[in-house]
Amino acid sequence: MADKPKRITDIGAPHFSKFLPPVIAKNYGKWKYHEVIDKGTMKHVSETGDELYTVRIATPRLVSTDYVREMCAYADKFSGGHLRWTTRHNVEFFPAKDQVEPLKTALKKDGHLVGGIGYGISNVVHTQGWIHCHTPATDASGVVKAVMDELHEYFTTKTLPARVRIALACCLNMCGAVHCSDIAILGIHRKPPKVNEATIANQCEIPTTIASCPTGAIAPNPAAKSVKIKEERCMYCGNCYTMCPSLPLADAHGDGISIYVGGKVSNARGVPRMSKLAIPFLPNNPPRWPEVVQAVKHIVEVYAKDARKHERMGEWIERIGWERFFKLTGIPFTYQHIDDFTFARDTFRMTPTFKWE
Amino acid sequence: MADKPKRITDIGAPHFSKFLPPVIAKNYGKWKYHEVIDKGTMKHVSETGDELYTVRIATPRLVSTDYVREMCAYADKFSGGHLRWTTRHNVEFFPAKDQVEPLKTALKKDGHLVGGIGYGISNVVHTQGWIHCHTPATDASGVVKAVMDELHEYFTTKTLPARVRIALACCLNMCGAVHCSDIAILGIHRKPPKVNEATIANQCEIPTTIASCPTGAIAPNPAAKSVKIKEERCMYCGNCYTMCPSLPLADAHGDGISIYVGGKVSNARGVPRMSKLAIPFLPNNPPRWPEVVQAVKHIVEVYAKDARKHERMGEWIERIGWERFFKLTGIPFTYQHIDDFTFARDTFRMTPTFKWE
Amino acid sequence: MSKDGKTPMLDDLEKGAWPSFVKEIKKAAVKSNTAKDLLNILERSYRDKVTHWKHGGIVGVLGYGGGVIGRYCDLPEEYPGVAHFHTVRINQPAGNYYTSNALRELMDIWDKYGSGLTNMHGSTGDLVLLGTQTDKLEAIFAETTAKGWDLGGSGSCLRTPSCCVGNSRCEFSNIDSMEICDTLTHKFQDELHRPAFPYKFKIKVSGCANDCTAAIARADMSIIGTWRDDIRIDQAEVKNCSKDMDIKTEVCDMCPTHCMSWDGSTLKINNKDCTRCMHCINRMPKALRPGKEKGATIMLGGKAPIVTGALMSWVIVPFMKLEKPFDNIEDLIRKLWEWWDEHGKNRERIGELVDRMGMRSMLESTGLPPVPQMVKAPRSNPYVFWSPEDVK
Amino acid sequence: MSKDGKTPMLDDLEKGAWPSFVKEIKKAAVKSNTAKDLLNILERSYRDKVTHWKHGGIVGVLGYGGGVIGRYCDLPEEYPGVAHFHTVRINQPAGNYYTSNALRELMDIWDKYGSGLTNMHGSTGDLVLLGTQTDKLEAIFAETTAKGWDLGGSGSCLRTPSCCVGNSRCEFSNIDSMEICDTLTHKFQDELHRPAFPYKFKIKVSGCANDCTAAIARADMSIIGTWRDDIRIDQAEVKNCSKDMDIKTEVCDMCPTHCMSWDGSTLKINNKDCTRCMHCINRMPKALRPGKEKGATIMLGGKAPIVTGALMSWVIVPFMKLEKPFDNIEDLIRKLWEWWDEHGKNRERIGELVDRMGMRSMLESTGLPPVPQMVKAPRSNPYVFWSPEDVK
Ligand code: SRM
Ligand code: SRM
Ligand code: SRM
Ligand code: SRM
Ligand code: SF4
Ligand code: SF4
Ligand code: SF4
Ligand code: SF4
Ligand code: SF4
Ligand code: SF4
Ligand code: SF4
Ligand code: SF4
Repeated sequence: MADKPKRITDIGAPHFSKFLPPVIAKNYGKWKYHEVIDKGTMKHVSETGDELYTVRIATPRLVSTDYVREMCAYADKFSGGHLRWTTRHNVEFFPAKDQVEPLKTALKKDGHLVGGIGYGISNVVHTQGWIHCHTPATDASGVVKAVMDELHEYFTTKTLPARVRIALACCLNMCGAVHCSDIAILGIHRKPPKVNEATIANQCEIPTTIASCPTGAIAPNPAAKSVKIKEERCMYCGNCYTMCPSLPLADAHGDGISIYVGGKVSNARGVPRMSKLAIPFLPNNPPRWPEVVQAVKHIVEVYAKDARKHERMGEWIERIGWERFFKLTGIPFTYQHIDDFTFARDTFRMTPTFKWE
Repeated sequence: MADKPKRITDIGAPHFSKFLPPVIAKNYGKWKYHEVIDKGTMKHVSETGDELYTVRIATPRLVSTDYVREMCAYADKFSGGHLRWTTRHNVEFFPAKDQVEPLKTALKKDGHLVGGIGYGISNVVHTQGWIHCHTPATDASGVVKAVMDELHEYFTTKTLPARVRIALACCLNMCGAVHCSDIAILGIHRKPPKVNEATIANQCEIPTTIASCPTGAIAPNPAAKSVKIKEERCMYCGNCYTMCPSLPLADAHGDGISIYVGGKVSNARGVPRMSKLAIPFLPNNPPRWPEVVQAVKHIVEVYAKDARKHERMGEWIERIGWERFFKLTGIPFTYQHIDDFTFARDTFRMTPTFKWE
Repeated sequence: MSKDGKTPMLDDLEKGAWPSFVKEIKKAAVKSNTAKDLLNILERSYRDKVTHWKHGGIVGVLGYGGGVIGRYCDLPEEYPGVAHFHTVRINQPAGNYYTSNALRELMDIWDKYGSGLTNMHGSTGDLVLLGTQTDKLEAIFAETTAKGWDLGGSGSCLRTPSCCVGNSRCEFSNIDSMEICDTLTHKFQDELHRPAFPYKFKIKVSGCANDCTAAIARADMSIIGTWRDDIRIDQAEVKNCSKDMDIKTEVCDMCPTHCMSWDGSTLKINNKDCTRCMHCINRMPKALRPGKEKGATIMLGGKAPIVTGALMSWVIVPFMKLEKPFDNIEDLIRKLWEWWDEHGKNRERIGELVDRMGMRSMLESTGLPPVPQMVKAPRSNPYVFWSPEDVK
Repeated sequence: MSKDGKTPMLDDLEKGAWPSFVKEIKKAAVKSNTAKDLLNILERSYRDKVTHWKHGGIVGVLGYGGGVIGRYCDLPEEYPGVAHFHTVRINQPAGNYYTSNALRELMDIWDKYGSGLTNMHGSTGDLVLLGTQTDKLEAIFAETTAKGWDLGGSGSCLRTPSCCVGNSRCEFSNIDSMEICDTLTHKFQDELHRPAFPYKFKIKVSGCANDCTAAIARADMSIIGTWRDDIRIDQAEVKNCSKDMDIKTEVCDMCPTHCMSWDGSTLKINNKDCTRCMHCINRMPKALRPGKEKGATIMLGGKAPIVTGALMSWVIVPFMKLEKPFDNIEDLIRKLWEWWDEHGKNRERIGELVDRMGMRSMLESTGLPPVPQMVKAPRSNPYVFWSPEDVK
């Protein structure tokens, strides 16, 4: 680095005002109402009477620089050089009224999916998986692609009783924050870590490693300058592996996917709630994870048929009861569904009032 | 014991059939419906057309043999020699139709309170207190007497939106099972146990004593063959004292009463729920505990005024919200109200939706 | 005791409308020094604001491990009448029905050997005879058993089972709660009298979801009557009810599952959605009745808070037919005890054990299948255990 | 890599309607060997069903403790292109608005030094540049900062704050979420870049209770806009809405507090009971608007489940006015950090610390008063701690 420039630090992100479309800058904080025009288009109207059109498309999140340049090109042509990403990884353009249809036509022609607005399925919040992480129990992008290839019509055209937020996290760390999603696709390990005797003494601090296990499943093995795993205590959380690379959990047969349902974060109508276990395990079956795709699709379809308008998945399940959810979906109820973690008692049915099915 | 009779054991309780009034024996399992005639009288009608009248009175639960004989006398005169106690310690008689009024007149004349049926306040389930127990933080019978002297009209005449079940337990052991009562009066200690160095070595097994403490507040003190209390860790549960008499918690100033509200056990309309802390501490002020009496009365009156028909106290509070409960009752909200026990997280308000007051 | 034997604080509690326990102690005190000194030491507690009872030692009758609670005062010189003040727990008859004759026999025994004071009843359900001395216990036992009574439970054993009036007087009852209570009491005499469990175990039986024994809050095993078919409706009586009551507001709108509707002439119930909470039946007992296919929901684990926090019983069997000789429920209870015996720590209630070990171990060892009715909702955390067989 | 460099499994994921990440990797692979070997090693993972990434070592830029995630593959000989495969987290602008020019500048830098692949955005919010080598980090840093960009957070520090579009486009917004996000980001540059906390700390800002950033689930500090006065109603527009919508069923009946009524001509709201859940406003944005006295509810503690179970943020301040320069919220956050620094264990999130120590310690040290809005309900257990002062 010959001509090293002066080192700049701690400048933070650029202020957003640099990037706002003029109509937004002008009407900032003055928006009065919005109208959803179609699944990919909405209009916001300001107190000044100004209108803002938004057109949204799906992205794969993992994109090339050329993809970003392609987006920039649409922005330049139809949106005054402005664009944004949503909190669920969709791209939004802000065409003038007369540019809305030309933009949509161009996007569709290039194979982009216009949609994601209102009651349907928006993009899948997800994580790194086999693309970049050391702890995954499944891939992220591949599963999302397989699931959304099957469900993309809920993004572009089909509606549902309410929003259905699908998220995926490739391990229990839950970087996708799946724990409050209508449908959570969660990678899980099912086998305890295997101790790598060859490396552990060098790679890991034994006391920290032992302390990292929430269930006390790691015992010292001083003779070998290593540790022993009390396998029956392990809940495959991976916390030890985060602390000590010599305790990998990944296993082609043990790893796979579990499905949790009924979570949400919005406070509309009812408080945020966590997703609950629906399907304890489905195998990793790349490249298309057919079991996972079918399971998600099936749950969406049962929900679409049975839920009332505006009822999020969790609201629907609470109204009909979990016994009926299992009945309607045909998903078997197993030991795994019954909580046995620290706060399990709160999940026990402490009343004889329930439905027979 | 000269003429010791042959030893009889394991015969259990006498079979109830020995004690049933004939109309009950005849219509056992055939009852069709009932009608509440007044707060102290109800009629059950059988599929056979037979009628059973029940008249109920309050008892102090702690009674003399002569009191029981007095009850027997009423039974003999008005109820065919039959009587029963309810699960809340009231006495019931089964007069023939034409004996209902004469019985009630006789009972009232002798100062008994006829009532307890339907929507009001029935007898107070309670415990031993200073009458018989070694762990109480307050008395039982005296507090109950003081409270019910003030509220007895809710037993005999006044109605409430629904049943209000009051229970008292004189320590956290909760023999009165107050934890699911509309109003729970609970004796509490607020000072850690005082170690009786003189007796502990003889009276207690030190390791068991240390192990008995759920918070790990007891440390060994081997020098003194005793233990030390880490006072800031103690939650005054008394479990150590149950195991070791040399660790008394009772303290004239530290002990007193806390009030919990909104519990229930019936499943009608909604599931059973635990009582929640309303007033963290009121002093022991015998013989009439005026602070406790006023507090209970006030809560009952606010409830009576604000609740809807058939709404139990907890159902009412859940509808209006705890913020409004504290507002309406004027009870201050303190640090003590915020749970900090094992399952505290489940009580935190994980939503910005609440009422301002 | 105030030096002069006066009890001004307690005397104050003779006043007022509510029946007075002080009057009762005074009545007993006429005949019994024990009762007299109870009054005195209680006045002392009212002044001192602390109890004057010491930890009880182990006292009891031959061959029994429970049934008597030992109690000694801490000032025996000042209050010799209550130097010993043990209580005797007499197993009440199911449903708490008595005849005057039977009660008088018991009271006579108690005047002979005890303070003349009693709790009708203890909070578990026993008829509690309050205040006697160690040397009188065998005689009390002999005379009460001779009259057909036996001791109730205390210590680490089955505690005296109790029940609601059920079939004897209540039209809501779905099971014969009194017969079940009596039968289990007799089947389990050994478990009741000879403590061999990790800790206490309580059984309460309520004929319907109103739960008039508070079983769900207070019993390790709560047996709650219910039904499987449809609520029986007498439409004419519904109409009658509508004269005194706003059926829509008071019944339909308060139905937790919103499965009822009333159009002014016909009440409709979508029984598939009904959870048998009892509210509508409670409101219109003449018009509505539980269905005919009756049985019980079996629930496990209720208890007070010591020391991991209170538990309410939860569903372990959604529906069980309960008919004489009630072998099915006996069998289940014995299996549960076996599992608890094997895994429970000292002073660990069965509910706490399930909480510590998880439901799976209990279900596997009792052969009960997992069903969604056992939980409010499936787990939300991802910390699922897999046995090696699960992972094949 | 299959020996022949073929990726049949991944190729299959080029098909289908949903945008394909495989196509994207292939696009990048045209220019970048790193991207090419990413494709190959990913195909290998698809066959092996395990990841081929090793634990990352600590890599970064001078003077920063975070912002770069080190990553190495476990088969560097076979896949030399991804022997190093670090990611660089670029702090996104509040609201994720960009101009095409700005983005192109960033992309050019990335084509020069990295794989040509990016996540728009990471799940915390950063613009994530995927796949580079240790020796390129300083250059990337120099060039991006020169263009006005800085790194985001990683490690035990403040993570990159994020927010919803708020005032910029949303009529529901009660706070200037983007300005708050930007301001806090700049106030806390040191905390963002130099890990000194017990663990990570995330801030997310949503303009209303719809919580479009999922802050309650995902942020240690969740700032949620709300209002104190009455919902503004335009009755004429309500009538308009009633043409397309069954206001009673879809709005009033679904209001969680049942505080609305609609008689066909006027919509009434009992604002005293309203909890500002947003449902009615969501349904009728033309007719209903939040009140005018705007501010935020401050919530603490949200996080994923590692290792004591997931938490959602809970209320610590029911209402706070949030206006430039936002010193009040800065002040509160600094106090919270101080308390957390003092008491938190290594890798203990602030929510976990409150859970372990109780709310009292946190409230006392930040000076926040206890209020009922902090809890769903008061405690039900009797295990109350009393400080010696409480007992006088
Ligand atoms: C653009 C975006 C904010 C941003 O800063 O990027 C946004 C924008 C809007 N949201 Fe949102 N929400 C956005 C993520 C979210 C999230 C977060 C998430 O999904 O991870 C939530 C919480 C989801 C949950 O509860 O799990 C969210 C819950 C809502 C709700 C409440 C839905 C409900 O009934 O539970 C509304 C109101 C509604 O739908 O009626 C809403 C309404 C809106 C409105 C209509 C607000 C407005 O007037 O502009 C915006 C257009 C909605 C639409 O897309 O249909 N927005 N919204 C996000 C678009 C994500 C996407 O690409 O799909
Ligand atoms: C006699 C007794 C059973 C016994 O075996 O002794 C009994 C008897 C009846 N109960 Fe009960 N309940 C009795 C204790 C209970 C208890 C237990 C307790 O209080 O500790 C409960 C649970 C209380 C709770 O939820 O905290 C109880 C909750 C009910 C309910 C449900 C009330 C509710 O809406 O939550 C009903 C139905 C009703 O009131 O409409 C009910 C209804 C009835 C009926 C009407 C049933 C019938 O058709 O005979 C009986 C007369 C009621 C009355 O007293 O007004 N009974 N009932 C108990 C009388 C106690 C007393 O002396 O006051
Ligand atoms: C007598 C009685 C109170 C009363 O006035 O009615 C009673 C009295 C005592 N109970 Fe109890 N319990 C009595 C019913 C209960 C109940 C209610 C019930 O059974 O329905 C409960 C709550 C339900 C439960 O079992 O959890 C109850 C929960 C406790 C506990 C807490 C147990 C727990 O696991 O949380 C203790 C403490 C212990 O076991 O260590 C306890 C301990 C005690 C001891 C033995 C005190 C001790 O720490 O050793 C008390 C002896 C007092 C005395 O000298 O008479 N007693 N105890 C009740 C028994 C009378 C009877 O046989 O009918
Ligand atoms: C890149 C990213 C996923 C993604 O594909 O977007 C990510 C990736 C990792 N996260 Fe995360 N987390 C990412 C957002 C999240 C989120 C979501 C959020 O911030 O809104 C969460 C849930 C919210 C939370 O913070 O609790 C999240 C919860 C975790 C956890 C669990 C923390 C916990 O307390 O429960 C871990 C494990 C840990 O910290 O030990 C973790 C750890 C990791 C590590 C560092 C793996 C590890 O164990 O060391 C991952 C590095 C992967 C890699 O090589 O790139 N990540 N992580 C996200 C950051 C991108 C960005 O800066 O924008
Ligand atoms: S969820 Fe787990 S595997 Fe996936 S990116 Fe996060 S830490 Fe890595
Ligand atoms: S995976 Fe989790 S439970 Fe298993 S040994 Fe590691 S830290 Fe312990
Ligand atoms: S509640 Fe406590 S003090 Fe009262 S009788 Fe039971 S154990 Fe004794
Ligand atoms: S009272 Fe409870 S918390 Fe305090 S020392 Fe004794 S056992 Fe421990
Ligand atoms: S529990 Fe049910 S059956 Fe038993 S007395 Fe109460 S209302 Fe009747
Ligand atoms: S029993 Fe309860 S749930 Fe069933 S219809 Fe009646 S009120 Fe509704
Ligand atoms: S959180 Fe509220 S203010 Fe922010 S974008 Fe969503 S709806 Fe609008
Ligand atoms: S914001 Fe929610 S609580 Fe308030 S009136 Fe509207 S729907 Fe009801």
